[in-house]
Amino acid sequence: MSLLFDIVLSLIVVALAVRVIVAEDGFAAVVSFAAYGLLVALAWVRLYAADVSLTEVAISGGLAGMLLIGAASRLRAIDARAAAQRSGRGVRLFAALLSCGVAGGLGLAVLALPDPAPSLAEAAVANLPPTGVGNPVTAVLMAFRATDTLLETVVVVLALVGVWSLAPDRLWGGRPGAREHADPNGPLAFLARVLPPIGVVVAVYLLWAGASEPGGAFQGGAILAATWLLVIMAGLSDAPATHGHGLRWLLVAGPLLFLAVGFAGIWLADAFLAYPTDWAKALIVAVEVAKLLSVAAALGLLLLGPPRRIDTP
Amino acid sequence: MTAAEIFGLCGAALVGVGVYGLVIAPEPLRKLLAFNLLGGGIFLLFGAVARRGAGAGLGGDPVPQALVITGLVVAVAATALAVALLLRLFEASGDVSLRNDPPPAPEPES
Amino acid sequence: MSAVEVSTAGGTWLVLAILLPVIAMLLAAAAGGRHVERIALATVPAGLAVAIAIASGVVESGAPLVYVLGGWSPPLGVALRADGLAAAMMLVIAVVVAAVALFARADFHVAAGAPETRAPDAFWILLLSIWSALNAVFVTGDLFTGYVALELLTFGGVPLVCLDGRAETLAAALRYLLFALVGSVFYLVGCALLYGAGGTLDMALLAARLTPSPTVVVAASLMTIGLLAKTALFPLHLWLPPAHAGAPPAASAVLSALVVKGSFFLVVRLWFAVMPAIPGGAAAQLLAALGAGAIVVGNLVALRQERLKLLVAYSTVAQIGYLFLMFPLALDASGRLLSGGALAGGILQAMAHATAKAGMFMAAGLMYAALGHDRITGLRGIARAQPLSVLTFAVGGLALMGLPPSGAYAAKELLLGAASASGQWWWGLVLQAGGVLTAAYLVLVLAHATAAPDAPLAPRQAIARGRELAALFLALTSLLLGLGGWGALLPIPGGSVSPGLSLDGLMKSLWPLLGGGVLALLLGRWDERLPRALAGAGLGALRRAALVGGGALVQLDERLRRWPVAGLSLLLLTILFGAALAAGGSP
Amino acid sequence: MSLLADLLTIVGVGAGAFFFLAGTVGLLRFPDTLTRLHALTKADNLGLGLIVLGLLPRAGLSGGLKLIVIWALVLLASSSASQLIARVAHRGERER
Repeated sequence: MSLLFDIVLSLIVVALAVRVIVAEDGFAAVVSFAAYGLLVALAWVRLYAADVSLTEVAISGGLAGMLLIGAASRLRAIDARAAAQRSGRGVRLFAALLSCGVAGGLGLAVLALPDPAPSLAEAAVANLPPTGVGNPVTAVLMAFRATDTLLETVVVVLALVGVWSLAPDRLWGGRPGAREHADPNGPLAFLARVLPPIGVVVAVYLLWAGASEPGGAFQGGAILAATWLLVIMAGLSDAPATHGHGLRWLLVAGPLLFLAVGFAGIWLADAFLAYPTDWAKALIVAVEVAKLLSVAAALGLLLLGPPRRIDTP
Repeated sequence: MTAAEIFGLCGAALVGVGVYGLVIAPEPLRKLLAFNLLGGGIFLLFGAVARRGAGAGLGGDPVPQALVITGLVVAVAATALAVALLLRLFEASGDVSLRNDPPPAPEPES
Repeated sequence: MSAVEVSTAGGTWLVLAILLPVIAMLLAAAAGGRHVERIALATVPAGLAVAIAIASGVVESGAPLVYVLGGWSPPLGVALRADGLAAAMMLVIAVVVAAVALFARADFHVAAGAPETRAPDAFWILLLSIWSALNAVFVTGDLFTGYVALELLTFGGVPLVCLDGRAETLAAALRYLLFALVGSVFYLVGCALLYGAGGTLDMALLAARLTPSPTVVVAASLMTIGLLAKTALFPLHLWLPPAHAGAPPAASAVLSALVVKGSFFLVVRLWFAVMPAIPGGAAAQLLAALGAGAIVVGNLVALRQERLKLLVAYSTVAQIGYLFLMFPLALDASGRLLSGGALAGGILQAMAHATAKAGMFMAAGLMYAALGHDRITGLRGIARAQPLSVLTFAVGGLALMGLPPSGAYAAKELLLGAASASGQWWWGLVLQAGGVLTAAYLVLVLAHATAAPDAPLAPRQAIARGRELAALFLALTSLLLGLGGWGALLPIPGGSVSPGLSLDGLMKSLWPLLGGGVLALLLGRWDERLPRALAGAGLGALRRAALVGGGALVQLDERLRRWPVAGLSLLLLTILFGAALAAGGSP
Repeated sequence: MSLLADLLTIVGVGAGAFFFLAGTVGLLRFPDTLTRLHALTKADNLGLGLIVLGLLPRAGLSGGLKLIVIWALVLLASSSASQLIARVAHRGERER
């Protein structure tokens, strides 16, 4: 019964993916993509990966979906012109054949995976106590493979530098996005007044729960970013100017604190990014809090895009 | 057939759909969507690998699951950078086609 | 389960090699304004010192430096390992970064009291991130950390392409980003499969655990092709020429000399460190065949370019091909890759190219700055106005051509030795032909640059001497690289390479210049005088025939660089590689 | 007691699923944006409410509270979103 559910879910996911590619209208493609993201999150639950499911919903379905819908609506004008450059039938057929070949090879590789499967689940659980956290995924992200996570927060900051560097010279340091003028009494403004306290509570809860249950700084950060964007979209608050020092230090605070804790580990626990046993949970939560704020700011600003206007006094 | 195999095959199919879209779709935004489908398929493969490694009271191996979380964040950062580039290119040139740069003007050569 | 790995003495340097530029980058991003340049310039000597410390540590201990991050040893944790290859690459990269930083000060300087501006802010931050990403690629012992480092490298490289904000460069950056992202996810899918097969992503543990199976074959072919796409190996080079030719000169130098080396190095790691147990004879031949294609097409199309920077970019396409000739030459009799002379030759070639090409891009940029254009037929008189820039170009070209004692000469000797030892004479032939082809564009550019100008040349702007010297320093480094011996770091049979400094050796390596000169005459772009002279000598027909051939190659290149064609090549190559790996085979 | 709880779950979830189905049919079959919205929001909110109600006996105290909060949030989001969609549709109608 549950296998049937998995099969149907998989088929719908693949069908939606095909629709993303073949839909005539670019906007329809993006909407199909958002629906696809939600269903993939369901697949993650079926794979016993609640942490991933939360991330998928918040980051891929939510933030990336929003980003792509915004881009699609702005590019609508030239959609038809681009679509006119469609490749010939022969090329498409050949591409389909090769894509099937690659997918078939991958399918073969999946079916040929060794049995019993090698796994680090036992090693991860056995090494949980010294990290002080109860969620093995958080332990992997913040202790066993903390370097990847550290570099990843740097990747996010760097992506933001890259996005900002696309601004024309004269707008450098200005505010991203257009000034929003939504109806102050409209439903969006209403939502933007009611939701932020709830969003903050949910983000903090996700972070705190992440130590022992599914959740963590990335999921919480995505929700905080979404809340912030809602307030900006409703016109209740303006996007910040990108030259602000407070903003910039906020963006790097997460990775910098992570680095500081990492280097302190060399003296306190004999290795970079090792935590002294008694302090492990406190340090991990502290780093997660800073990361939550930095990730939220960075994700929000990534969605707002490069600076587009400069304040005229 | 297990859930891991089903979603693993689903991931493989998504990779196929994604690469087809990347090669064929003429609009860059569609290519970006295809890239995200491709990425989603790959993450599902990680998920299938994780599910196969269930043990020690866990429903899945936490290491590949954590890798997916890292990968998802990197993928959204990449998408944001690409969207920003795309919109900036649209602003600067009014077109976002990725056709080849026009071949250099033929020079009279005697 | 294997024994727990522990950090070696001096392992902390590896952490610093990755994180020093990261810290600098974060501080620079936060501080902004004038501080950005200061922080970057202060990091350069520190990073150089770290690279030297690591190299001397490896030489002293005679074994790789290891650092177990967080004290969590693999398979659960991540270990950093610096062997001789990594140490040598880090050293060269640090030298190139230092020279680029000195060169870039003029372009990306923020004066006292001036407001913060976009391009300098971005450039220094991106340079630091690229340095950190490369060091991470070199020392990581973990495939997934390699993925994160690759993405860091891509996100650092893409904005460099369009730093000047023109529409053409934005389009080039977008093509680069999309293609590089495809490459990354192909690599990532391989990581998933290898974890499924081996239960770890640690390179050393995987090497011990992997056995030939369909899963490993599919993973290896996807990862290899993904990395090739990011390295821009022919025919997956669609993004490289416009991206490298359109960027500001300091950025071009970084992109061409440094960024492509990251994914190349991961190919080396994958084949030599992760899968030495997987017979890859047929696949290695295929890799080298693509390399040979790159050498021929890249060099000949370079000859047909109108602009100097595009010519240099196409020569990068060709040089990338060189890097892949080592794979079949490193095979042993049973079709397994051995780390020996061929590997040492490949790495030396990468080092030689990094230094020489950075210098050549910088020199081309200076000529552009002086002339206001970089049309090759309009270079007359530049040698008199800017002798140092032209000298840099000449030295860099000679170094790449393999003039002793250059790094490329040492590399060529090692590769030729491996070719004759394994009886693969055809790759030796390609190596020799490559020298002639490299000489061709060198002769073409120098002939134009040293010709007497029709009117005295008035440079549009004065070029600071320091910038010319930074470029010349890099070109000379490449030319003298072979003197280093390198036996302490690279697996060189017999201990060290001979610098080849005999009259006989010099004469032998000048022969390619002659062949190159003929090719340049036949295929290069000249003003009207030359074709008339050739016609007078009765060679007009030959030149016309050569031009038809050249035109066909340019057409072929233009087709291969169209998006759908490049995409189809990517998929086709993936399947071919899978088939070749499944077939196994020995040389 | 548990029989009663099971019965509540079956009836609640079943009725909820029926409303979802009805809403979806409405979305597909109704002629214009406003009527589609009408079908969707009414049916979905009620459908989700019934499903939450059906699941309450199985969720314990804190889980039950979370379920109710989720339902309330979905109500808030979907009503605001449909307001926004309706405004856009209305404006489009007038401009035509």
